Amino acid sequence: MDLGFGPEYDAFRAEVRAFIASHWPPEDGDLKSHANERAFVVAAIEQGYMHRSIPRAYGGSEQPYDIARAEIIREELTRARAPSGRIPGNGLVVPTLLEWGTEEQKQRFISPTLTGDIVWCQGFSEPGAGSDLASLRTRAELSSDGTKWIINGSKIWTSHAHKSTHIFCLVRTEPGAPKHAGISYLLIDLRQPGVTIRPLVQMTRQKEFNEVFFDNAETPVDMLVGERGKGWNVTRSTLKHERSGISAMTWPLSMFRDLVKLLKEVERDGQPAIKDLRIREELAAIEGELMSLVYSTYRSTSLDIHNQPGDTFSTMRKLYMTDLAGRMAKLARDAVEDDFADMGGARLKWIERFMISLSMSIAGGTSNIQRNIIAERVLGLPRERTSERAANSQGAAA
Amino acid sequence: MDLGFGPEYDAFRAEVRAFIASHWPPEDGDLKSHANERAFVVAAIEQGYMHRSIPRAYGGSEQPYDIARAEIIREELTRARAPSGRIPGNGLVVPTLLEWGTEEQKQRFISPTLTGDIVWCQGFSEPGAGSDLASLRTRAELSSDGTKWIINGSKIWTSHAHKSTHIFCLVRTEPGAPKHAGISYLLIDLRQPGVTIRPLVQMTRQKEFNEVFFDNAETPVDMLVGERGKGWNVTRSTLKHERSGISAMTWPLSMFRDLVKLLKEVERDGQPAIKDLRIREELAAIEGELMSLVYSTYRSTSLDIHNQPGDTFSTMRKLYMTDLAGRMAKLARDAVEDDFADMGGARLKWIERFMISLSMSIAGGTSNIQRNIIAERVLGLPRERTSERAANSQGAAA
Amino acid sequence: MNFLLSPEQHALVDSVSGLLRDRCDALHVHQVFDTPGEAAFDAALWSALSELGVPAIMVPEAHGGLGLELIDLAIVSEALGRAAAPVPFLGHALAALAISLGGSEEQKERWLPALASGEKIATVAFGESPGRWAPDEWTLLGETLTGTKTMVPNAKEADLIVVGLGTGALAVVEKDASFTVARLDVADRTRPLDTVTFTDASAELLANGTVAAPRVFDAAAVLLAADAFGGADHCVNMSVEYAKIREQYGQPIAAFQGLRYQLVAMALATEPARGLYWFAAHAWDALPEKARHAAGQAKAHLAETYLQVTRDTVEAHGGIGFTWEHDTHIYMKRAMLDWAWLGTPSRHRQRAADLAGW
Amino acid sequence: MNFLLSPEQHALVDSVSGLLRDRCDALHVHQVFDTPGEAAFDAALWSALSELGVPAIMVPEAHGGLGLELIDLAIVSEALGRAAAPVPFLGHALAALAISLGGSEEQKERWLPALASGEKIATVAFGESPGRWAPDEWTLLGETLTGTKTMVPNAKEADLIVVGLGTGALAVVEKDASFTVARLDVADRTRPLDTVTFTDASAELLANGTVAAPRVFDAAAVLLAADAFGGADHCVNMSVEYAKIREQYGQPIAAFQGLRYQLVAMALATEPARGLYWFAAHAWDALPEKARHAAGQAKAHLAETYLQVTRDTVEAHGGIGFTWEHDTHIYMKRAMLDWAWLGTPSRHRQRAADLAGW
Repeated sequence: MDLGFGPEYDAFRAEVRAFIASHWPPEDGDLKSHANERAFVVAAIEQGYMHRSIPRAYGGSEQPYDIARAEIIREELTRARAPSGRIPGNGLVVPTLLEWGTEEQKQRFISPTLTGDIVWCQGFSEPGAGSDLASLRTRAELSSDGTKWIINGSKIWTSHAHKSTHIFCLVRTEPGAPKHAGISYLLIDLRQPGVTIRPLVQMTRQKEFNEVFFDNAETPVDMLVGERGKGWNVTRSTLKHERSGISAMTWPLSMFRDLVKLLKEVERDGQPAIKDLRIREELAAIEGELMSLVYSTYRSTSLDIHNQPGDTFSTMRKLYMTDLAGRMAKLARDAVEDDFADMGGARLKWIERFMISLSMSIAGGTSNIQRNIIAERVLGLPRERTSERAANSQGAAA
Repeated sequence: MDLGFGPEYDAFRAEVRAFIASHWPPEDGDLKSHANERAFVVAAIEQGYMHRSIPRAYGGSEQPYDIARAEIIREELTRARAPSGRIPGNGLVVPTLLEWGTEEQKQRFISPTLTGDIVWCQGFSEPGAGSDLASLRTRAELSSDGTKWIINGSKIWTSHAHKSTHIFCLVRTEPGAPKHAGISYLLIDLRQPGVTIRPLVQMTRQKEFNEVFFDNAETPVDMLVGERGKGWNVTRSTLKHERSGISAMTWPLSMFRDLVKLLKEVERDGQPAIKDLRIREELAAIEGELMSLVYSTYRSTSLDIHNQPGDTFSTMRKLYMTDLAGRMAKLARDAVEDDFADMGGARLKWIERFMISLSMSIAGGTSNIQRNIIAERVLGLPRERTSERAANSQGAAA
Repeated sequence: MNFLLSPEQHALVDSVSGLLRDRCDALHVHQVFDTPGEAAFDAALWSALSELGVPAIMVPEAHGGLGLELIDLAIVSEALGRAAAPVPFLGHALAALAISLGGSEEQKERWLPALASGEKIATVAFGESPGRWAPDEWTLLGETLTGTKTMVPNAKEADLIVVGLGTGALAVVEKDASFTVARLDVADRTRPLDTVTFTDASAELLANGTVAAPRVFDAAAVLLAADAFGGADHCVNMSVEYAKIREQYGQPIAAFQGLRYQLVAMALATEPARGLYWFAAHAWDALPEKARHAAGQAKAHLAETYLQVTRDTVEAHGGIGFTWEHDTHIYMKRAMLDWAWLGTPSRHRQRAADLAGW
Repeated sequence: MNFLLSPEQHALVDSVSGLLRDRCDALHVHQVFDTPGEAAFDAALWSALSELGVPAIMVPEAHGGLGLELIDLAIVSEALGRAAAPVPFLGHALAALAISLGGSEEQKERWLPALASGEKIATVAFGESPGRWAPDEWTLLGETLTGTKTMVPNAKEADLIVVGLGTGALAVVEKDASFTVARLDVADRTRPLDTVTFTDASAELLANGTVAAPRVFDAAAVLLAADAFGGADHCVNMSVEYAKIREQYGQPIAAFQGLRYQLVAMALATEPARGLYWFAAHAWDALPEKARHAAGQAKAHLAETYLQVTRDTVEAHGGIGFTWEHDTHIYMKRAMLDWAWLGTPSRHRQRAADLAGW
């Protein structure tokens, strides 16, 4: 058993580190400029360090699948606080374009998407539809001259729409079709008068999601991806990601470190809270779950690296992390006592975490959808009748 | 607000107490003889203290509904350790006989049932059927001369069958009928060669339930109750019981007292376990739930006494008590430590309770059936499609 | 046995609930909550509640009050909790109670009529963070007061503040005394809290303050428990109703058994706690030897339950339940105040264990 | 990165599992469990496992063993736990490990070959109830031993007992020494336990016992965790399979979402714990500075999880799961032993917290 990547990768890590050191931070020291980020990303792609699964023809670096290399690159980028090249919505649209896009669409969109010149958000969910995509109502009609689509309706839970240039949407293009058909996948430029973006404020006061309203918004006729009325199939495209879950553990690990720090700072009955038997034992119990998360992730990653079957944990990870985050947030609450009611105080971060552990269970599918997936894919239970279409939509939304 | 029965009932309590004192313990001091129990029950019925809702014509004492009086009688009987007149299976069959029995059946069975000369067990569940009574398979066929039913099959989860004289059963009498029809309600004498009773040993080693096998067992043709093939309706009979739930709290209250006693006896880190902050706080949390149980029961009882609507708690009580019992058993486990693995040791009772809290969630309907009932009757959620028949069977089994 | 509300008590709750239905629906609460700047209460609503007699409930009849009991105050607290009403009820009711129980006849006559009518607003200053809330934990001393009290409800608007002192006594500080007030950026904007710093502030001791203080502390626990019950019960109802209406995959989500069981768990946590808070209020009124313990148990159990139920409510609603526009976050933030104010469940359980003699 | 079992390890587990499938199915375990009289182990099965090399796993090759690591022993423990195998593995493996780690060359040569072959049976005497299990809690002293050790696995059948002493050292007591054995009426009749009372029993100190003792203690924690994982995982599988087969209301109960979510919760508690016990074993083998802490965490987490999963398994099966005839109670009782033996989860968490420097 070996928990590291092993000596054979040391040289690669050194290479990556040297590359980063010579490119980041940028010479002018401006860590936030798009031009600097872009230059770094372009160089990293050139070097084979970013967008490794995308063909060179479309601006990627076209490297063989190697999760260990990908993980090392990710670790080194994180360590140097260098741009990761990852933009949430962009990672969702590129596989679709690669599989279903016309050559023109690929040429036009993929490369600028990789460099961040185009930023995408996803328009799948609608008010009143949620994960039940079959019931969506936003519609697109061909203009009388047949040159463009006219879009009307609204989308919800679009992450970071206010920072995006484009949206990829599921819209209803065949009004007569049955409920589960007649949906197409459309690319729309957000920077036009027919589009209004309204932030959704969360209970934490943060604004991560938006509603996007289309009021006779337009997009050229050739912005439809895949076959008209079959947008359902199109959404199922995914690349085999070089993702191990190891980077996904970053936040629970750092949340736990913060928790330990908090419990050492805060006092209870005249001593650090961490010395209180109740708090101490719960912290240890939480650590047991955290260790389960960490080492199960190493096992899943190892199975992936060595191309072996049997990884059921990856499917459970999100729900497990959600529960764990809630448990950590509750222990922090118990320790901060009075401060827990004060959003202007020193413990705001923990109040946010108390709430955000709930939003985690919602973003990208509620915990119940996770449970449905685990029931079917991990436990092999027969598909529920009532959720047959749920599973289809999940596939679409994943 | 008044948690007692009030002064108007003091005289009644004194009467009851005087009656009991003059009848129990019996003169010969034999607390276990059936004759003595029977004599006490007969006298109590005569006095109007027992079987209060049963007509005098059938051996009851035919009193007006008064839950307060019933509760006082129960309290005084318990205090004096006098016979309660309640025999589990008998309370289930009498309402059915009263509503559906022929005059002859009523005359023949009710009075000896009340005095305990006849003891009933219930034969509804079958191996492989559980609470899904529609799928039961035990069948009864008319003998060729039409004078008796010949019964073949088996029943499971019959409480105390080994102590019973008779069983009331649901059996299939119309072989051609669809699955949910053709079931009849039959009375069968257990004391015959065609009946075999096999105890089911529980994980605690206790034997509370039995399997009952019928191998050409017989019962006279007139032992069918209600209409042939419509046994379903028959099982829905209930009397409006004078039961408040207050007596149902006896065991959680006594379990809690035992728990406190245990936690004072057992040591942890050189002091009584009850002084350990972890154990102490969990005990207090449990007490909060126990108090919720107790005072909600007082509220439910008061609503009943004063004939007011709004009692949703009674429907939840069983599930609440099951959860509470499990929580108490776990705290006891944490306190007894090593002894928890030793069924020959001083803490056997707590090991049994750890396990029995599970059987509680099974006997008389699993916790999930309780949840289904609460969802429909308390929350008013629309009936589930898949559980439509479940609810019917629950009605039958209640 | 009659562990039920009387017809008069039903009438009281109905009148308050009716007013809240008319004047404090969810939209209105959002408007108050979202008013820019520091959190503020709804003066018109408080005035209407005052006309109904809410601030007079436990004030003796001799001093312009209704002379009712804690159970009456608690069932009103439940109704206010259910509506998440943005009014200064908590501090005001407790201050009036403190003076009613601890004031001399002269002090009562001086202050209570204006509090009973709602003409003046009062509050209590108990907390000395972190976690120090009980009379035996207070530290302020002296003829004039110097020191800080935390999480004081509506101190900024109050005409007088009943302050807990290090001797376990109570003193009244009036508006024009020497203290400063800083409003917290509190989670629960329906019930603003202030940090109050006294500097040689003139204060008048309540004649029987040391007797009154622990009783007021227990009453506070009961009122918070009642508020928590109202809020939690509302959240359960809200979640159940949403499940009946919201459709997914062609049917109401109430058809999904997984969600049904989650709703059952919420109801199972909430409904039985009604009896607990009723008993705590009743014990305060009528069973003195059980009152302290029951108050602590009620506060601990209800505060914990409420906060968890609001979390479950978010989950039952999906994404929409996590937004600022939805009602849930307002209830969660009230639950946070009910949880933290007067000390956490853990502290109240510890106290209850001590009182049980364990 | 290769946090996986090697092909050799897979082969080892497959051979043990294969044997158990043939010789230790559920019916067989019930038969052993229900054999009247005191609980006893299955000598034929133990002999067959010995032929496969199970008792030899961690014995050095020089002394007739396989010279493997704790991870190898742990994955076998998982397999035995999965089958609820009624064999004296736990005490024997730990005693052999104690001598391997703590014995002089002479001691090793004297005892290990017969332990590795399974010719002789050994066990460990650690517990001094209640809750005192760790080397720093042991109390027996002297050249000859007088005193009582509790919950000693298979002491009655053992040819030698490795006893924990008050100095944190270890001594070997052979079968013919002066001690009495009383078999407990233990819940887990697949792993009998005895109370052993020594009276001036001659004992031979292990040369490096004080070094070995904490290592053996940690290994014990890992082996229990592994057993618990095997048992819990089996219970999850059993419940899932039952749900697929058992019909109610015309469909498999697996169609009911409420039950599905309960099964998901069981799997979610169990599956991730595999990585935890693997890591604890790996740390024992290769990461000395993390070994103690990981062993405690694994024992605490798995023991708690296993016991809860067996409760959930009863519920998932309904009434039949509560009967003596069903497999569940055998697993619940193994879970009870895994929970109590070597100290409760609470004690191991306390120890882990200390080791974490909190």
